Amino acid sequence: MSLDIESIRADFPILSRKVAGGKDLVYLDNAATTQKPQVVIDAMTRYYEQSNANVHRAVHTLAAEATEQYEAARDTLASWFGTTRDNLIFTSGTTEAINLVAWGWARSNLGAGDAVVITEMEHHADIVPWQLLAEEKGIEIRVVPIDTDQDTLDMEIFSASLSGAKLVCVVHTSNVLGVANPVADIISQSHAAGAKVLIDAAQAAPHERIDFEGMGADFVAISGHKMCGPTGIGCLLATTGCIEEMEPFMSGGDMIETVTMEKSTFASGPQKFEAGTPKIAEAIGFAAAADYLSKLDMEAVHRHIRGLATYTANELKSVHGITVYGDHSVADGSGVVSFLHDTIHAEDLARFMDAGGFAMRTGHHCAQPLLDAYGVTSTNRVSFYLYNTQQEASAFVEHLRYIVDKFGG
Amino acid sequence: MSLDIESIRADFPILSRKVAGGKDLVYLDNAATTQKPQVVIDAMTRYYEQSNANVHRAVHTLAAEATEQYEAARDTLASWFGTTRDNLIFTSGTTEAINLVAWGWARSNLGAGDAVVITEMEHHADIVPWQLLAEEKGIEIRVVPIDTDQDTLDMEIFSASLSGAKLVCVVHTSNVLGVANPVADIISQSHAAGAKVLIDAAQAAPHERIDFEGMGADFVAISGHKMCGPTGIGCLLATTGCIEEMEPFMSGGDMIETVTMEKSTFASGPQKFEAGTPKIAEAIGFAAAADYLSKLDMEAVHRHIRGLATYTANELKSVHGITVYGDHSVADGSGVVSFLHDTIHAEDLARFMDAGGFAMRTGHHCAQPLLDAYGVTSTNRVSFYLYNTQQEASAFVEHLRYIVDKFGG
Amino acid sequence: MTWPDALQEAIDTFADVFDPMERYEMLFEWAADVNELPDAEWNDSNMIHGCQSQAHVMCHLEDGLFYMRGGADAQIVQGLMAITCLAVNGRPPQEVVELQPTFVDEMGLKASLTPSRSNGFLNMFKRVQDEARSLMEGA
Amino acid sequence: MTWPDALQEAIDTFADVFDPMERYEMLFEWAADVNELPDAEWNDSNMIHGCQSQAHVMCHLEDGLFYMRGGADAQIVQGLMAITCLAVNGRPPQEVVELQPTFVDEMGLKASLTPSRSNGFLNMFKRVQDEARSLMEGA
Ligand SMILES: Cc1ncc(COP(=O)(O)O)c(C=O)c1O
Ligand SMILES: Cc1ncc(COP(=O)(O)O)c(C=O)c1O
Repeated sequence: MSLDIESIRADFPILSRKVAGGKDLVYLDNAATTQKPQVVIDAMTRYYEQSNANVHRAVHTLAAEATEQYEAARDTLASWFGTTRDNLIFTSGTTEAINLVAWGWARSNLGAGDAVVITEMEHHADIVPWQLLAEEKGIEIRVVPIDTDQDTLDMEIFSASLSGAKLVCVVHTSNVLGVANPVADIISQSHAAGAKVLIDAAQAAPHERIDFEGMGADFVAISGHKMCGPTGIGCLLATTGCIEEMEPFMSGGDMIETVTMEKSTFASGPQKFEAGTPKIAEAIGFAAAADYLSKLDMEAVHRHIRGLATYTANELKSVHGITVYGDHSVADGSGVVSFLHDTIHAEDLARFMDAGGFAMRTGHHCAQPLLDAYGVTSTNRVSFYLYNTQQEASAFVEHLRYIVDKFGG
Repeated sequence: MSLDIESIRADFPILSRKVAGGKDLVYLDNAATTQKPQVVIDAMTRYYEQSNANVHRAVHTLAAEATEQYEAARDTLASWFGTTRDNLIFTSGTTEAINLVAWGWARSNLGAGDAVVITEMEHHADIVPWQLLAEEKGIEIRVVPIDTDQDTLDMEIFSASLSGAKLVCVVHTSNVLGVANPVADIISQSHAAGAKVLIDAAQAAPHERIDFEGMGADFVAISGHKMCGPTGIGCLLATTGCIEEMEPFMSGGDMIETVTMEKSTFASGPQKFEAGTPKIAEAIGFAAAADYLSKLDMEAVHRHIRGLATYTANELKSVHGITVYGDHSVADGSGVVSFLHDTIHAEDLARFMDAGGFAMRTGHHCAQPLLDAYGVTSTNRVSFYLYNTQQEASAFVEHLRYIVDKFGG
Repeated sequence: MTWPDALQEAIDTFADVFDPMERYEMLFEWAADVNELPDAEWNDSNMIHGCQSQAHVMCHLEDGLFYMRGGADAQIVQGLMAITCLAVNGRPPQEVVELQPTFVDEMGLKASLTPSRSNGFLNMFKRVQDEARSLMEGA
Repeated sequence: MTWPDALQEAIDTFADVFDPMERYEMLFEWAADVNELPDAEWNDSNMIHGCQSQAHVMCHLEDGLFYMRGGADAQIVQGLMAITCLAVNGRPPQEVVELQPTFVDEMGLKASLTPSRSNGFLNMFKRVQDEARSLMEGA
């Protein structure tokens, strides 16, 4: 099945926008957040216009409809991610999902001297929570470096760092380099060493189906907004065993069983970690995004995105003064291309590209240690998604050549 | 200025819905969550259709628009709540706001033996976080009881409990009784005793303008969804001094200054507590809700709601077998009326009312200790908002009389 | 799904009634016919958790067939228990385990009014099936 | 707001240009005319924090009037500094403190492209005003 990109584009209202004095918007900042198809926007509007009510606790029609839709969203997403509703905890995104593992699981299951393995390739969301926990609990953090020649994790050091580790936290797919890590190998080695594994799938989930049970990780963190869903929602997938080992993180309504002034007891399962009025419309929108993606051939989507990234990386390499980071010849990975020009400042380049209608990102991409490893403080980054076209990629390269010719002297 | 309720109703699309086989929806579960006016729904749709991008970090047109709208939302809300942008931290709601005070402020500023004063009138969201903190840090919790004859806090015990207290956490307006507590008095007594004050304004903010600086509390917690805003958003208002005393809670992107593998430094101000991709559309929708309310005469709104509640409470008192909780003759307070029939089970009553098109709540309202104080395990609760009419209140009373006549024998 | 005759009859009768209030009244009439579990027999071990109302159920086998009695303080829950009795009593426990709870929806009784974990009816139905399963295994 | 003549002239010229690329090119031409702070004088104390680019500014009073020089590694930031020089140099520090940064928007230069805390231009402008304020108080 091949993709009909034009019909996909028609599903995304924002793509017909003009910017920079009438130019077509070419949105190439998808690793930061993706655009939303009409069906996702409509699902939330419909909820607010027809069924809005607080969930779980009331005996009236709207509350019943809202609860059914909210819990159906959990079912839809759980099945899209290869698991069941009892293993999906709604969070506000990947960041909160990782914090939930740190505060809810690691904090009560790890102690002084226990080691947590992370990598130099992690997003700040998968670094800072561990640093804060390490400070508080005397946990040891071991960092697996990047082999900057291969643009991959140094798997020898990874293996060596596992001895006595209790938790391994690895980004599935880098948001800067686009490389996908050998997740299956990482999980099986970690498990063999007796460590649990947390996979940051923020960049992977938009591109390929996450099969939680097949993958075998203990925790997987995902953001809705990076996969056609709304802002403010994401989830943590966790095994039943791990959920049972977790202590409450946020507390309040909806996560309790009974409350007295002396002592409270807690709900079991995902509910225990979903305090307060839930992100109801957001969960419904997130599920609509999964439904939308489920109608596409995700392997074709992945091939399409990779094709654009590989093309762009190769073209950029031939532009005078441009350095491309990461290896775009490998088959997996995402649609991210990071690069720098040796004389045009990244911020200038981004503004020049914006003036041509091209939205790309500039900065440290919340991955300062990774950039440090490459000896830079920021990169320009384009990232593709399912609605981007070959024509857009070509136009991007062309405008960039023009800029470099003009200002790169 | 009097309110034009019919024109207000026309702003809320859901109010024209039919339920229970064609009956008009009479939505009286507003203390749980309010309905959304079209302008709020549209603000979010417009954001997704025209300006969606991740905020704060990119140099392109959409990112600039998204950031401007998101930060303008902060300005709008800060000014609506009588403070400035540097004192407003976005959270997912009241629950997260209170947890942020517990984990971000109390956890690093209170120690073993320090006392936190709470009340029997609190919502679980303002009880459970303190219990968990107390367990961890050896903090003492002092509980101010309700005087169930007066339906008010026992202010003598309140005053007596202040000695040596470091933090006082009080619900502004009860979600079960509708009573408003003497917040000004509570704050001045607490400050005199050297304690900081957290006010749970989940039920107050929808009804009256919260003037943070005028009120003088140290922390105020608010939910968007209870005041015409979307789900998944709320805020914590906090003084600059308190914000400076707070340690990071959730961590990751957007709240850091620099990250290295050895150590990270943090942003200052609200940003430090807003880790990860923000709830962008939600913030914009929440601000649209404040804009909507700002066009109404909030004092007239409050009078209108109080009028409906007082009428309903009085009528219900005259229905055979009904007990009404709380004192509805006082001028402040919200639009909540809790009651029980002595033979018709609360759940049956709610279903019978639902069959007539009336959405009311049944249960413990996440305030089990309060219900314990009254010796009940659940109540029926109706709660009014600005779009409810006298006609709806009358129809409610009439249908209830019919039910009681039929099944209350 | 095809239902036992007595249940199908109930479904048909209820489905004819358009007004939800009337359906509730009809439910109470049906409920009156079915053997209730009196308060006196309510205890912690036969209590159903996770309901807004107090609800209790006792089950047993007779000649290898399944029978339940139920009691609740909420009348509608009591009525739904009566309907459940129609659905399960006198059937082999294996069939009880395989039954779908959707008959209540077909009757227009909106069991889903208290959805998810506080859904009294679904919690009750699950408990009945659990009992059928363990009676079957015990047999 | 009324602007100093030199600035108003710049605003008018820029506002006439529709294409953003052309505006940037024009910005670089103007920037060439204005005295830059050379790399050699960049240090921690004159660095502006919170920019994506490296940016430095030095300010002083001459006969009671305010003067700044600025340097940045990003050309556009350098250009915006040059425009800011047009806006502030040779004016009483009090006027500098009261100036609104909106002239950049009027020029269609979208200073807001890097909004909030990472907005290099706004951080720079704020720094210039802070310097003007302290020079004024020191005077
Ligand atoms: C008084 C009070 N506090 C706190 C909350 C919790 O608010 P949320 O669920 O929006 O976090 C509520 C609402 O349920 C409430 O009424
Ligand atoms: C690899 C990776 N991890 C974590 C995150 C954080 O996701 P969010 O900001 O949605 O919480 C991101 C996105 O910025 C990411 O790319």
